[in-house]
Amino acid sequence: MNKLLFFAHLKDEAGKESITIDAAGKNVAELKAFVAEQHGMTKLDSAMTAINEEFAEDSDIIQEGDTIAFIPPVSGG
Amino acid sequence: MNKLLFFAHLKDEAGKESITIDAAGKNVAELKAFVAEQHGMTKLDSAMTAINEEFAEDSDIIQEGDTIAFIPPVSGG
Amino acid sequence: MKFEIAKEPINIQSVIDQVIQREAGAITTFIGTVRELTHGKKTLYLVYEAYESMAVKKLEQIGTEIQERWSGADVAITHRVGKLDITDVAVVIAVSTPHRADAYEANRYAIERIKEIVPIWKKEQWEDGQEWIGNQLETVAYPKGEPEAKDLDE
Amino acid sequence: MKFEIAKEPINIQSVIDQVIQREAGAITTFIGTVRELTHGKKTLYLVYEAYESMAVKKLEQIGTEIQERWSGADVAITHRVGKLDITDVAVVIAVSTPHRADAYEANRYAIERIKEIVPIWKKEQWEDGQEWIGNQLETVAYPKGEPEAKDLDE
Repeated sequence: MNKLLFFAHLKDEAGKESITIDAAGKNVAELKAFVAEQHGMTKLDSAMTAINEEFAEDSDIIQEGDTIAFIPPVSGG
Repeated sequence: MNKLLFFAHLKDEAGKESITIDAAGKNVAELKAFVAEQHGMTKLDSAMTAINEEFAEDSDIIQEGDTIAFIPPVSGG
Repeated sequence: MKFEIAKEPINIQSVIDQVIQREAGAITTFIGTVRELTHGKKTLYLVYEAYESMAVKKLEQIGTEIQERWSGADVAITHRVGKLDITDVAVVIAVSTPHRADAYEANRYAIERIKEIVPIWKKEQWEDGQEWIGNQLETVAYPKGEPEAKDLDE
Repeated sequence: MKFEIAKEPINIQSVIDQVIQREAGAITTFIGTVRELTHGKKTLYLVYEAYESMAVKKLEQIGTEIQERWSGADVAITHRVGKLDITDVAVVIAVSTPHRADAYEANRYAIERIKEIVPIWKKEQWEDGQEWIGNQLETVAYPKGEPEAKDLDE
Protein backbone atom coordinates (compact mmCIF):
# COMPACT_ATOMS: atom_id res chain seq x y z
CA MET A 1 0.00 0.00 0.00
CA ASN A 2 1.01 3.61 -0.42
CA LYS A 3 0.37 6.65 1.71
CA LEU A 4 -0.52 9.80 -0.22
CA LEU A 5 0.00 13.17 1.51
CA PHE A 6 -1.79 16.43 0.78
CA PHE A 7 -0.63 19.90 1.80
CA ALA A 8 -1.91 23.48 1.83
CA HIS A 9 -4.82 24.03 -0.56
CA LEU A 10 -4.67 20.40 -1.69
CA LYS A 11 -5.33 19.32 1.87
CA ASP A 12 -8.27 21.72 2.01
CA GLU A 13 -9.62 20.35 -1.26
CA ALA A 14 -9.13 16.72 -0.27
CA GLY A 15 -10.61 17.41 3.12
CA LYS A 16 -7.89 15.26 4.68
CA GLU A 17 -4.13 15.12 5.16
CA SER A 18 -3.58 11.70 3.65
CA ILE A 19 -5.14 8.66 2.08
CA THR A 20 -3.81 5.15 1.66
CA ILE A 21 -4.23 3.33 -1.63
CA ASP A 22 -2.39 0.74 -3.67
CA ALA A 23 -0.48 2.78 -6.25
CA ALA A 24 2.40 0.39 -6.96
CA GLY A 25 3.16 0.07 -10.65
CA LYS A 26 1.59 3.39 -11.64
CA ASN A 27 3.85 6.19 -12.72
CA VAL A 28 3.47 9.66 -11.16
CA ALA A 29 1.37 11.06 -14.00
CA GLU A 30 -0.98 8.09 -13.88
CA LEU A 31 -1.30 8.36 -10.12
CA LYS A 32 -2.16 12.07 -10.33
CA ALA A 33 -4.84 11.39 -12.92
CA PHE A 34 -6.23 8.56 -10.83
CA VAL A 35 -6.36 10.57 -7.63
CA ALA A 36 -7.82 13.59 -9.41
CA GLU A 37 -10.65 11.47 -10.77
CA GLN A 38 -11.30 9.28 -7.73
CA HIS A 39 -11.19 12.12 -5.21
CA GLY A 40 -12.52 14.96 -7.33
CA MET A 41 -9.31 16.98 -7.00
CA THR A 42 -9.02 19.80 -9.50
CA LYS A 43 -5.67 21.26 -8.55
CA LEU A 44 -3.25 18.38 -8.71
CA ASP A 45 -1.93 19.47 -12.10
CA SER A 46 0.00 22.38 -10.66
CA ALA A 47 1.51 20.29 -7.86
CA MET A 48 4.89 18.63 -7.89
CA THR A 49 5.18 15.12 -6.58
CA ALA A 50 7.64 13.72 -4.08
CA ILE A 51 8.34 10.04 -3.62
CA ASN A 52 9.84 9.28 -0.22
CA GLU A 53 10.68 12.96 0.28
CA GLU A 54 12.47 13.48 -3.02
CA PHE A 55 10.99 15.30 -5.99
CA ALA A 56 9.91 12.87 -8.69
CA GLU A 57 9.27 13.01 -12.43
CA ASP A 58 5.96 12.23 -14.11
CA SER A 59 7.48 9.04 -15.49
CA ASP A 60 8.80 7.68 -12.17
CA ILE A 61 7.14 4.42 -11.13
CA ILE A 62 5.63 4.05 -7.67
CA GLN A 63 6.92 1.09 -5.67
CA GLU A 64 5.07 -0.81 -2.97
CA GLY A 65 5.45 1.06 0.31
CA ASP A 66 6.49 4.40 -1.21
CA THR A 67 5.12 7.51 0.45
CA ILE A 68 3.83 9.98 -2.12
CA ALA A 69 3.42 13.69 -1.39
CA PHE A 70 1.71 16.22 -3.62
CA ILE A 71 3.59 19.49 -3.28
CA PRO A 72 1.81 22.67 -4.35
CA PRO A 73 4.04 25.59 -5.40
CA VAL A 74 5.94 26.40 -2.21
CA SER A 75 5.76 29.74 -0.43
CA GLY A 76 8.11 29.55 2.52
CA GLY A 77 10.67 32.16 3.46
CA MET B 1 43.40 77.70 20.54
CA ASN B 2 42.86 74.43 18.70
CA LYS B 3 42.92 70.89 19.89
CA LEU B 4 44.60 68.44 17.52
CA LEU B 5 43.74 64.73 17.84
CA PHE B 6 45.88 61.77 16.78
CA PHE B 7 44.63 58.22 16.23
CA ALA B 8 46.03 54.75 15.60
CA HIS B 9 49.61 54.81 14.29
CA LEU B 10 49.66 58.61 14.37
CA LYS B 11 48.99 58.49 18.10
CA ASP B 12 51.82 55.99 18.48
CA GLU B 13 54.15 58.23 16.49
CA ALA B 14 53.14 61.41 18.30
CA GLY B 15 53.36 59.63 21.62
CA LYS B 16 50.17 61.36 22.72
CA GLU B 17 46.47 61.53 21.90
CA SER B 18 46.25 65.25 21.42
CA ILE B 19 48.07 68.57 21.50
CA THR B 20 46.77 72.11 21.76
CA ILE B 21 48.16 74.83 19.53
CA ASP B 22 46.98 78.00 17.88
CA ALA B 23 46.21 76.95 14.31
CA ALA B 24 43.62 79.58 13.42
CA GLY B 25 44.17 81.07 9.98
CA LYS B 26 46.16 78.14 8.61
CA ASN B 27 44.60 75.92 6.03
CA VAL B 28 44.63 72.15 6.49
CA ALA B 29 47.65 71.58 4.26
CA GLU B 30 49.64 74.25 6.10
CA LEU B 31 48.64 72.81 9.46
CA LYS B 32 49.74 69.33 8.43
CA ALA B 33 53.10 70.60 7.26
CA PHE B 34 53.52 72.58 10.46
CA VAL B 35 52.67 69.66 12.73
CA ALA B 36 54.81 67.25 10.73
CA GLU B 37 57.82 69.55 11.15
CA GLN B 38 57.25 70.65 14.75
CA HIS B 39 56.45 67.18 16.05
CA GLY B 40 58.57 65.06 13.76
CA MET B 41 55.61 63.20 12.32
CA THR B 42 56.36 61.32 9.12
CA LYS B 43 52.98 59.82 8.35
CA LEU B 44 50.60 62.77 8.31
CA ASP B 45 50.58 62.86 4.51
CA SER B 46 48.46 59.75 4.26
CA ALA B 47 45.96 60.95 6.84
CA MET B 48 42.72 62.73 6.16
CA THR B 49 41.78 65.65 8.30
CA ALA B 50 38.52 66.31 10.08
CA ILE B 51 37.50 69.72 11.36
CA ASN B 52 34.89 69.45 14.09
CA GLU B 53 34.15 65.85 13.13
CA GLU B 54 33.63 66.46 9.41
CA PHE B 55 36.14 65.57 6.71
CA ALA B 56 37.95 68.67 5.45
CA GLU B 57 39.83 69.64 2.30
CA ASP B 58 43.46 70.73 2.21
CA SER B 59 42.33 74.27 1.45
CA ASP B 60 39.87 74.61 4.34
CA ILE B 61 40.87 77.30 6.85
CA ILE B 62 41.08 76.50 10.55
CA GLN B 63 38.99 78.75 12.79
CA GLU B 64 39.66 79.63 16.41
CA GLY B 65 38.29 76.86 18.61
CA ASP B 66 38.06 74.23 15.88
CA THR B 67 38.95 70.68 16.86
CA ILE B 68 41.21 69.08 14.28
CA ALA B 69 41.57 65.31 13.94
CA PHE B 70 44.07 63.51 11.76
CA ILE B 71 42.40 60.40 10.40
CA PRO B 72 44.60 57.60 9.08
CA PRO B 73 43.02 55.30 6.51
CA VAL B 74 40.23 53.63 8.42
CA SER B 75 40.00 49.89 9.03
CA GLY B 76 36.77 49.30 10.90
CA GLY B 77 34.21 46.67 10.07
CA MET C 1 20.36 21.21 14.74
CA LYS C 2 21.57 23.32 11.85
CA PHE C 3 18.46 22.78 9.71
CA GLU C 4 15.22 22.88 11.54
CA ILE C 5 11.47 23.39 11.33
CA ALA C 6 10.37 25.12 14.54
CA LYS C 7 6.94 25.32 16.10
CA GLU C 8 7.97 28.00 18.60
CA PRO C 9 9.51 31.46 18.12
CA ILE C 10 13.01 31.27 16.66
CA ASN C 11 15.95 32.33 18.81
CA ILE C 12 18.05 34.23 16.28
CA GLN C 13 21.23 34.10 18.34
CA SER C 14 21.00 30.30 18.53
CA VAL C 15 20.93 30.08 14.75
CA ILE C 16 23.92 32.42 14.51
CA ASP C 17 25.81 30.43 17.14
CA GLN C 18 25.76 27.38 14.91
CA VAL C 19 27.85 29.03 12.17
CA ILE C 20 30.52 30.67 14.33
CA GLN C 21 33.93 29.48 13.18
CA ARG C 22 37.48 30.72 13.77
CA GLU C 23 38.04 30.91 10.01
CA ALA C 24 35.07 33.22 9.46
CA GLY C 25 35.34 36.99 9.27
CA ALA C 26 31.73 37.53 8.28
CA ILE C 27 28.34 36.20 9.27
CA THR C 28 25.23 37.31 7.46
CA THR C 29 21.73 36.57 8.59
CA PHE C 30 18.47 36.85 6.74
CA ILE C 31 15.42 37.20 8.94
CA GLY C 32 12.11 36.89 7.16
CA THR C 33 9.36 38.70 9.07
CA VAL C 34 5.62 38.91 8.59
CA ARG C 35 4.85 42.17 6.78
CA GLU C 36 1.57 43.93 7.36
CA LEU C 37 0.98 45.29 3.86
CA THR C 38 1.43 43.56 0.51
CA HIS C 39 0.30 45.52 -2.54
CA GLY C 40 -1.71 47.72 -0.20
CA LYS C 41 -3.64 44.81 1.28
CA LYS C 42 -3.54 44.35 5.03
CA THR C 43 -2.46 41.00 6.39
CA LEU C 44 -3.79 40.08 9.84
CA TYR C 45 -1.61 37.01 10.33
CA LEU C 46 -0.04 34.11 8.47
CA VAL C 47 -0.17 30.38 8.94
CA TYR C 48 2.83 28.37 7.76
CA GLU C 49 2.59 24.67 7.11
CA ALA C 50 5.46 22.34 6.19
CA TYR C 51 6.03 18.82 5.02
CA GLU C 52 8.39 18.73 7.89
CA SER C 53 10.63 15.73 7.27
CA MET C 54 11.14 16.64 3.61
CA ALA C 55 11.57 20.33 4.43
CA VAL C 56 14.47 19.53 6.76
CA LYS C 57 16.08 17.40 4.04
CA LYS C 58 15.71 20.20 1.52
CA LEU C 59 17.19 22.75 3.93
CA GLU C 60 20.13 20.39 4.40
CA GLN C 61 20.46 20.13 0.64
CA ILE C 62 20.66 23.93 0.39
CA GLY C 63 23.39 23.90 3.02
CA THR C 64 25.33 21.34 1.00
CA GLU C 65 24.88 23.32 -2.22
CA ILE C 66 26.25 26.42 -0.50
CA GLN C 67 29.29 24.61 0.87
CA GLU C 68 30.02 23.31 -2.62
CA ARG C 69 29.77 26.77 -4.17
CA TRP C 70 31.34 28.94 -1.45
CA SER C 71 34.52 27.59 0.05
CA GLY C 72 34.62 27.61 3.82
CA ALA C 73 30.96 28.54 4.21
CA ASP C 74 28.92 27.29 7.14
CA VAL C 75 25.12 27.48 7.10
CA ALA C 76 22.23 27.15 9.55
CA ILE C 77 18.55 27.64 8.74
CA THR C 78 15.46 27.52 10.93
CA HIS C 79 11.97 27.99 9.51
CA ARG C 80 8.98 28.38 11.75
CA VAL C 81 5.54 26.92 11.17
CA GLY C 82 2.15 27.67 12.70
CA LYS C 83 0.36 30.99 13.20
CA LEU C 84 2.57 34.08 12.92
CA ASP C 85 1.59 37.64 13.68
CA ILE C 86 2.88 40.82 12.05
CA THR C 87 6.65 41.27 12.68
CA ASP C 88 7.02 37.65 13.83
CA VAL C 89 10.07 35.86 12.47
CA ALA C 90 9.28 33.17 9.90
CA VAL C 91 12.79 32.17 8.87
CA VAL C 92 16.37 32.78 9.96
CA ILE C 93 19.29 31.98 7.67
CA ALA C 94 22.81 32.37 9.02
CA VAL C 95 25.88 31.98 6.81
CA SER C 96 29.49 32.42 7.86
CA THR C 97 32.40 32.70 5.41
CA PRO C 98 36.00 33.85 5.55
CA HIS C 99 35.21 36.95 3.44
CA ARG C 100 32.15 39.13 3.44
CA ALA C 101 31.14 39.13 -0.23
CA ASP C 102 30.57 35.38 -0.05
CA ALA C 103 28.50 35.69 3.11
CA TYR C 104 26.03 38.00 1.36
CA GLU C 105 25.88 35.98 -1.85
CA ALA C 106 25.53 32.60 -0.19
CA ASN C 107 22.83 33.91 2.14
CA ARG C 108 20.86 35.35 -0.76
CA TYR C 109 21.20 32.03 -2.54
CA ALA C 110 19.72 30.25 0.47
CA ILE C 111 16.53 32.30 0.62
CA GLU C 112 15.97 32.02 -3.13
CA ARG C 113 16.40 28.25 -2.95
CA ILE C 114 14.03 28.02 0.02
CA LYS C 115 11.40 29.67 -2.14
CA GLU C 116 12.05 27.11 -4.87
CA ILE C 117 12.46 23.70 -3.30
CA VAL C 118 11.49 23.59 0.38
CA PRO C 119 7.97 22.24 0.98
CA ILE C 120 6.60 25.02 3.16
CA TRP C 121 3.45 26.98 2.44
CA LYS C 122 1.92 30.10 3.86
CA LYS C 123 -1.72 30.99 4.14
CA GLU C 124 -2.45 34.70 4.36
CA GLN C 125 -5.32 35.85 6.51
CA TRP C 126 -6.78 39.20 5.49
CA GLU C 127 -9.73 41.07 6.89
CA ASP C 128 -11.93 39.70 4.12
CA GLY C 129 -10.63 36.20 3.65
CA GLN C 130 -7.69 33.87 3.41
CA GLU C 131 -5.63 32.17 0.76
CA TRP C 132 -2.78 29.71 0.44
CA ILE C 133 0.00 31.66 -1.24
CA GLY C 134 1.97 30.02 -3.98
CA ASN C 135 -0.99 28.86 -5.98
CA GLN C 136 -1.27 32.09 -7.94
CA LEU C 137 -0.82 30.10 -11.12
CA GLU C 138 -4.15 28.44 -10.55
CA THR C 139 -7.15 29.78 -12.33
CA VAL C 140 -9.19 29.40 -9.18
CA ALA C 141 -8.14 31.22 -6.06
CA TYR C 142 -10.89 32.42 -3.78
CA PRO C 143 -11.78 35.70 -5.45
CA LYS C 144 -14.42 36.51 -2.85
CA GLY C 145 -12.18 35.54 0.02
CA GLU C 146 -14.21 32.45 0.81
CA PRO C 147 -14.75 29.18 -0.99
CA GLU C 148 -17.74 29.43 -3.25
CA ALA C 149 -20.05 26.54 -4.06
CA LYS C 150 -18.06 25.48 -7.10
CA ASP C 151 -14.85 25.40 -5.06
CA LEU C 152 -16.20 23.08 -2.43
CA ASP C 153 -15.70 19.39 -2.24
CA GLU C 154 -18.69 17.48 -3.36
CA MET D 1 20.62 54.08 20.11
CA LYS D 2 20.61 53.06 16.50
CA PHE D 3 24.22 54.07 15.84
CA GLU D 4 26.64 53.24 18.55
CA ILE D 5 30.26 52.59 19.49
CA ALA D 6 30.30 49.91 22.18
CA LYS D 7 33.01 49.06 24.68
CA GLU D 8 31.32 45.81 25.72
CA PRO D 9 30.25 42.74 23.71
CA ILE D 10 27.45 43.56 21.27
CA ASN D 11 24.02 42.06 21.85
CA ILE D 12 23.03 41.14 18.31
CA GLN D 13 19.33 40.80 19.09
CA SER D 14 19.26 44.34 20.50
CA VAL D 15 20.60 45.71 17.24
CA ILE D 16 18.01 43.73 15.28
CA ASP D 17 15.23 44.91 17.59
CA GLN D 18 15.88 48.50 16.55
CA VAL D 19 14.94 47.90 12.92
CA ILE D 20 11.79 45.82 13.42
CA GLN D 21 8.91 47.49 11.60
CA ARG D 22 5.45 46.35 10.55
CA GLU D 23 6.21 47.33 6.97
CA ALA D 24 9.32 45.14 6.76
CA GLY D 25 9.33 41.64 5.35
CA ALA D 26 13.09 41.24 5.53
CA ILE D 27 15.87 42.00 7.96
CA THR D 28 19.48 41.32 7.07
CA THR D 29 22.32 41.48 9.50
CA PHE D 30 26.02 41.61 8.89
CA ILE D 31 28.16 40.42 11.77
CA GLY D 32 31.86 41.10 11.41
CA THR D 33 33.88 38.65 13.48
CA VAL D 34 37.57 38.39 14.24
CA ARG D 35 39.07 35.82 11.89
CA GLU D 36 42.06 33.80 12.96
CA LEU D 37 43.88 33.55 9.63
CA THR D 38 44.48 36.26 7.03
CA HIS D 39 46.65 35.27 4.09
CA GLY D 40 47.90 32.36 6.18
CA LYS D 41 49.06 34.57 9.04
CA LYS D 42 47.67 33.84 12.49
CA THR D 43 46.02 36.67 14.37
CA LEU D 44 46.07 36.40 18.17
CA TYR D 45 43.67 39.26 18.82
CA LEU D 46 42.66 42.68 17.54
CA VAL D 47 42.39 46.06 19.15
CA TYR D 48 39.86 48.48 17.71
CA GLU D 49 40.08 52.21 18.35
CA ALA D 50 37.56 54.85 17.30
CA TYR D 51 37.25 58.60 17.12
CA GLU D 52 34.04 57.92 18.90
CA SER D 53 31.98 61.07 18.50
CA MET D 54 32.80 61.37 14.81
CA ALA D 55 32.34 57.64 14.24
CA VAL D 56 28.78 57.85 15.58
CA LYS D 57 28.08 60.79 13.26
CA LYS D 58 29.44 58.88 10.28
CA LEU D 59 27.39 55.80 11.13
CA GLU D 60 24.33 58.06 11.28
CA GLN D 61 25.30 59.47 7.90
CA ILE D 62 25.42 55.96 6.45
CA GLY D 63 21.95 55.33 7.86
CA THR D 64 20.68 58.48 6.17
CA GLU D 65 22.31 57.56 2.88
CA ILE D 66 20.61 54.16 2.98
CA GLN D 67 17.20 55.63 3.71
CA GLU D 68 17.63 57.98 0.77
CA ARG D 69 18.58 55.15 -1.58
CA TRP D 70 16.30 52.34 -0.37
CA SER D 71 12.74 53.36 0.31
CA GLY D 72 11.35 52.17 3.60
CA ALA D 73 14.70 50.98 4.93
CA ASP D 74 15.54 51.14 8.61
CA VAL D 75 19.14 50.77 9.81
CA ALA D 76 21.00 50.17 13.07
CA ILE D 77 24.75 49.75 13.46
CA THR D 78 26.89 49.02 16.51
CA HIS D 79 30.68 48.83 16.28
CA ARG D 80 32.74 47.59 19.16
CA VAL D 81 36.09 48.98 20.28
CA GLY D 82 38.79 47.60 22.56
CA LYS D 83 40.47 44.21 22.58
CA LEU D 84 38.70 41.48 20.64
CA ASP D 85 39.56 37.79 20.53
CA ILE D 86 39.08 35.36 17.65
CA THR D 87 35.36 34.93 16.80
CA ASP D 88 34.41 38.04 18.82
CA VAL D 89 31.90 40.32 17.13
CA ALA D 90 33.37 43.63 15.95
CA VAL D 91 30.37 45.10 14.15
CA VAL D 92 26.67 44.38 13.71
CA ILE D 93 24.67 46.00 10.92
CA ALA D 94 20.92 45.41 10.81
CA VAL D 95 18.78 46.61 7.91
CA SER D 96 15.06 46.08 7.47
CA THR D 97 13.18 46.73 4.24
CA PRO D 98 9.82 45.80 2.78
CA HIS D 99 11.43 43.45 0.23
CA ARG D 100 14.43 41.20 0.59
CA ALA D 101 16.62 42.27 -2.33
CA ASP D 102 16.90 45.74 -0.82
CA ALA D 103 17.79 44.37 2.58
CA TYR D 104 20.82 42.58 1.17
CA GLU D 105 21.95 45.47 -1.01
CA ALA D 106 21.52 48.15 1.62
CA ASN D 107 23.34 46.04 4.20
CA ARG D 108 26.26 45.46 1.86
CA TYR D 109 26.36 49.18 1.17
CA ALA D 110 26.61 49.87 4.90
CA ILE D 111 29.67 47.69 5.50
CA GLU D 112 31.45 49.10 2.44
CA ARG D 113 30.78 52.64 3.63
CA ILE D 114 31.97 51.83 7.14
CA LYS D 115 35.27 50.76 5.61
CA GLU D 116 35.44 54.07 3.74
CA ILE D 117 34.34 56.85 6.05
CA VAL D 118 33.97 55.77 9.68
CA PRO D 119 37.00 56.70 11.83
CA ILE D 120 37.69 53.30 13.37
CA TRP D 121 41.02 51.53 13.22
CA LYS D 122 42.13 48.04 14.03
CA LYS D 123 45.51 46.90 15.24
CA GLU D 124 46.36 43.28 14.54
CA GLN D 125 48.40 41.35 17.06
CA TRP D 126 50.28 38.43 15.57
CA GLU D 127 52.71 36.04 17.21
CA ASP D 128 55.61 38.09 15.86
CA GLY D 129 54.37 41.65 16.12
CA GLN D 130 51.55 44.08 15.70
CA GLU D 131 50.40 46.65 13.20
CA TRP D 132 47.69 49.22 12.72
CA ILE D 133 45.79 48.02 9.67
CA GLY D 134 44.84 50.50 7.01
CA ASN D 135 48.14 52.32 6.91
CA GLN D 136 49.82 50.12 4.32
CA LEU D 137 49.27 52.71 1.62
CA GLU D 138 51.30 55.48 3.13
CA THR D 139 52.08 57.20 -0.13
CA VAL D 140 48.38 57.67 -0.87
CA ALA D 141 46.87 60.89 0.26
CA TYR D 142 43.19 61.24 -0.52
CA PRO D 143 42.79 63.14 -3.78
CA LYS D 144 39.03 63.35 -3.31
CA GLY D 145 39.25 64.27 0.32
CA GLU D 146 37.87 60.89 1.33
CA PRO D 147 39.19 57.34 1.14
CA GLU D 148 38.28 55.51 -2.02
CA ALA D 149 37.63 51.83 -2.48
CA LYS D 150 41.09 51.09 -3.83
CA ASP D 151 42.65 52.43 -0.64
CA LEU D 152 40.90 49.86 1.45
CA ASP D 153 41.69 46.50 2.88
CA GLU D 154 39.53 43.67 1.74
